Amino acid sequence: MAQHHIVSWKLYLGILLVLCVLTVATVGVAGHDFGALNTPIALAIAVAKATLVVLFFMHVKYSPRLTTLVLSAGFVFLLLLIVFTGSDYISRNWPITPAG
Amino acid sequence: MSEAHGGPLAHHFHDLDQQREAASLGMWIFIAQEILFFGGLFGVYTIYRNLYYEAFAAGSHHLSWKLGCYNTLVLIGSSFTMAMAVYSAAVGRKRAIVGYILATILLGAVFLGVKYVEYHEKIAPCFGDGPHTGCLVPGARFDAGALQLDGARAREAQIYFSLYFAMTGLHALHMIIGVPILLWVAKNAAAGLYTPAWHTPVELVGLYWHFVDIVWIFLFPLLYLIGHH
Amino acid sequence: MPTGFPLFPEQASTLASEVDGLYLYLVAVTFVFSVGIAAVLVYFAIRYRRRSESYRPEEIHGSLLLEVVWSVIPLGLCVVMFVWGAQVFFHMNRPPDDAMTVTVVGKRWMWKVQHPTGQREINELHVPVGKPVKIMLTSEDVIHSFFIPAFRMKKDAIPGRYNVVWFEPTKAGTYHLFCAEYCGTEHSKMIGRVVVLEPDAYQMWLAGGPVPVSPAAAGERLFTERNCATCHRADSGARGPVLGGIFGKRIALQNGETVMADEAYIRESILSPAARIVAGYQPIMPPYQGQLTEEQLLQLIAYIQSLSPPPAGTAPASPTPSPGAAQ
Amino acid sequence: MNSGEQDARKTMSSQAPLTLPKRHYLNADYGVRSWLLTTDHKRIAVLYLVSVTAMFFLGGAYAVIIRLNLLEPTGSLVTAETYNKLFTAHGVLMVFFFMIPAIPAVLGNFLLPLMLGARDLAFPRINLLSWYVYVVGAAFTMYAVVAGGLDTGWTFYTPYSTAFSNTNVIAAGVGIFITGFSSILTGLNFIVTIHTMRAPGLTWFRLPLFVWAHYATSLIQILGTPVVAITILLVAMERAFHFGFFDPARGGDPILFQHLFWFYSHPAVYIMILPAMGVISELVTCFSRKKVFGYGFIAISSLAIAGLSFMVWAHHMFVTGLSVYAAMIFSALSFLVAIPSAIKVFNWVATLYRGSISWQTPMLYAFGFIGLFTIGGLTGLFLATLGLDVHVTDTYFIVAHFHYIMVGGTIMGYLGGLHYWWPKITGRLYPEWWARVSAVVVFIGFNLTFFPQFILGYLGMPRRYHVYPPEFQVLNVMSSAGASILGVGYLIPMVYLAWSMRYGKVAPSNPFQSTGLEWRTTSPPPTENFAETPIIDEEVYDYASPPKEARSV
Repeated sequence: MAQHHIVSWKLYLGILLVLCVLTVATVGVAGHDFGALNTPIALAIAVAKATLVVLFFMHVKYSPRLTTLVLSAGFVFLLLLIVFTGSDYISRNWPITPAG
Repeated sequence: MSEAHGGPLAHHFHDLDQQREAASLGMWIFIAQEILFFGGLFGVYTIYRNLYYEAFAAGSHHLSWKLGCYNTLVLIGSSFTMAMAVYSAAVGRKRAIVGYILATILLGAVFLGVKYVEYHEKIAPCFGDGPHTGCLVPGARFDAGALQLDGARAREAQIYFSLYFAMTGLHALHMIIGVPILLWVAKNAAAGLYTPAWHTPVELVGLYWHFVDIVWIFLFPLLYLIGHH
Repeated sequence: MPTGFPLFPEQASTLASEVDGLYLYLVAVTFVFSVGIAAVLVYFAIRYRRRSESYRPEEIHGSLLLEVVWSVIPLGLCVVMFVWGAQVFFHMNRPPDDAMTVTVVGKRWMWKVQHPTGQREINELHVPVGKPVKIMLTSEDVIHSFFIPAFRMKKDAIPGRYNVVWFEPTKAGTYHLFCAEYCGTEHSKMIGRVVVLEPDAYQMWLAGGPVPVSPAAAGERLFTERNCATCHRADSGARGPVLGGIFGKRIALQNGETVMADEAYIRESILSPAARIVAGYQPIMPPYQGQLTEEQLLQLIAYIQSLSPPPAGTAPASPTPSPGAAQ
Repeated sequence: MNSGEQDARKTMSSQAPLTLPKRHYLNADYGVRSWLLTTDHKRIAVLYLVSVTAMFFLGGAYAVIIRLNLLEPTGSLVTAETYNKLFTAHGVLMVFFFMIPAIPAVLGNFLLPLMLGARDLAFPRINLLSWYVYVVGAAFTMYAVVAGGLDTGWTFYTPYSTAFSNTNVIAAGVGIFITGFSSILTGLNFIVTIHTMRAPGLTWFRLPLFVWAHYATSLIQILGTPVVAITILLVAMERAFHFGFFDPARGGDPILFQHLFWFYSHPAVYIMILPAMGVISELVTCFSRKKVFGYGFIAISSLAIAGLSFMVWAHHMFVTGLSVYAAMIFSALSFLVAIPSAIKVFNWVATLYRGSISWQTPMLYAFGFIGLFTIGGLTGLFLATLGLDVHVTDTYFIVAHFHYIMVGGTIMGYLGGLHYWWPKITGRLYPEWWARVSAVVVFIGFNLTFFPQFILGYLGMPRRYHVYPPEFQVLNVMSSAGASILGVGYLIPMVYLAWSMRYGKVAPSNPFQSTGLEWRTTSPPPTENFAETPIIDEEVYDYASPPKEARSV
């Protein structure tokens, strides 16, 4: 891991600044109403921040592919949980056509 | 956490590379497990937020986004100091490791202190004979009036606060667990156990700490910033 | 109810034969595969039994063709199961429009039944042959499951929700009614019987006993008692929307969305009126959470369902009983 | 082909009297401390063996009372309250404390490092920790059972569990929560070990299928268990602090609990069956003396099962009022997961073709497994079929189906594996005659117990019934009679295996002439497993070549 690739502390400092800016940005956009886009925007910023932390602070950018795979597995299965559960809630009240 | 040995090679590994690779993979798998552990809560949150959007927005408006934002910055800062601790280990600046880890702990303590203030103002009114004005702990003493909600909305807001306490509580618990581990690593660092060739425990506790940071990065907008302010 | 030693349940509804057809198909598949596999296994085990310790059989790595064949054939059989099963399932979940609605409330440990004509029963359900019956199902406490094996029909009764299921009895007789979802100590005694009567016997059964009050009539009485009409009335100054003719229609809401005025929405609008306000009205109705029983709610719904549309010119909208009705 | 011309002397009897190796893991150290503080994966496996066996017989004892009670329609042996606590305890103990750890934590723990040519698992101390976590979880659960019991069923359905039951839900929940982490730690250890500790030359497609199966199992343990852990935690919070999550009276949705619960608990079925499939793959190939047919397909099908198992859970919920559209998706995916299971069965049968098939005890269990798992799997299709599931769900059909999978599948696999590796674990042979008798008794007893339950279920007898209509009695009596035979079938191996530890014949290092690295060391193996790290230069299941003997330590 980091043994093979030491990231400069300047990069860390840069990431820190970007993260702070994005935090302020997420509060900023919360002050405006984008309608249906409010949540996607907030989540997009959060995902961007998390990605920066994962790639640089956690060195995934310089790690073996297996690390990425393990991490993605966690997120993919979380997504399965939410999407499949959500599919029930979204379609619960859809009408049943008189088929069958 | 992983089987982080105090330095020399453990008997069942062939070399330090193998040992490091195993420890790192173990930590990542632990983190994947943590994603699903918190994920159950995020799943519950997603469903109820969509069912009970207005109650969630009302509950969210009652939280202090300023404190939330402040804490986010504090935690990001602690992630930075943690990353610097790993960096110091990698370049062999042994005293800097200790300094950065202590800074990380300090920032973590600030975060927990702010969290304590937030919890206190919601929990304190629930004790005593009442009236329990401002009590936001779900249950019989929950003061839905503080949120200007009634009927089913009041119950839905209790679900919001149930999730608020469960999610932030579990997150805080992870930080509290992290502190003694950080102290242990700091102690070993002070004893000079970590070298550029081998400092896996510093890296692993760093991964853990960054993960806890990431959870908060999602919790902040999801809990504090529902609906526009 | 059968006695002795049955091996196959009675068929007493139109759905029963559909489900049994599906069942026999799966039994046939199961039989062919399990007997076939067992036969081949036993044959190989005897035919190629070890005769010598030193014999080393020739290596066979595998066969792509075989793998494809024994993946595709079961997949084909499964596709048939899926499509057929989904058809039957949709049929089960789509009550005919002319079905009569019977409400059933589960409570530990009994089934409380009310007919559209008002008759009430506990742990018994009388229905006529040849008439589709739609069951509106809910629970007062924990999850129960309404199960009539002879009709091949089962549905959970969930607190706070309405589930719908239907059947059309085909054969007069008495059948088991079970609770199939574990609900506590006396779960196995939460049972009853379904009595299927010939139509004239059913009419006689209806005529017997005290004169009942239909759910809609009971709902009307509740509507008056709770002063709902103070606001929900048909003059232009009314504070609440007119309820006639709204049932089953889509209604515009204040937030710009629309909602189907079904049982669930009416229930929500009574218990928690502010949740989804009809366009053009104020959230002034108090919540009735905890003030009405499940049965009273079902009666109010039946009443609202029974109302005819108001004369033209009055905007139809959704329910919002009066603020003065709070107790 | 297999003409009988060769001389038929058995290898075992042809050798001079054997003695146990001088040093092995069992005599490396003595005393209670040496066991309780061990980090040797083999000793930890033995600790698990003792614990899960205790849990198995305890859970079995509850089943005995349940079956006795059901002899009569009026259920006069125990009260309804007691009956409910009995089936709950039976389910909780068997699922969480026997089935899930049985094969991975006992056989997997013992064998994975051996099969990989490693000295130990990657994290020996975490391995020991997982056993302690298991014991603490078991202690909480046993406390719940002893101090008044638990009556929610192993499924903990809300709102019954959070607002109505007045039994020890929280203690049992905490026990299951804790035990979950034992399972997670085991899975984590296995995956890291398989990735990083393989001996030189041991490429992925040279791994025994037992290892593949455990890899797939570990994936489920890691990705599924945390979800049930947090769910149980929420149930405990709702019950203890009246936080609202799932109780409709608090605005919650009880169906959401079921989604979260089955997100883990359906894949958990595969935690139980996949390792057994791994065992069967080893047995079939070894006792046919022939490389397993379609190695790659069996290996990959394990991963396919693990992945798909996470997308089928709502077939437990077709009558809850689940959206019919969501139900269709879950139904379709449930059929898909049947295909990799079918592939395994067909490949095992094909392996027998032109083999040299021995009818030794482990193979008898493998035969039993294939037959019973086939029936269990096919009856699973009934439950994936939407229109049919409605009638049979929550009846004895379900009970019969999952016992065919778990008892007919997992326990057959477990016992088969235990016999197969018994000489490796203990250094002694089990008595073959008794073992064959017990395998046959288990098979007969099992079918007599559970086959009538399919019929009962289709007739409509709901599960978890303390009393039942009289027309169901004949089938229930048959089932109870079968259960008594099954019980005897389980007690026999308990006795002779215990006996053989002291009096059994000393086993050679490779009694069944298997391939696989675990047979290249002594029986029992030394603490460090191998005198020197093995180097693998041959393909997996190379039964065509003469067997390799252990190098002396």
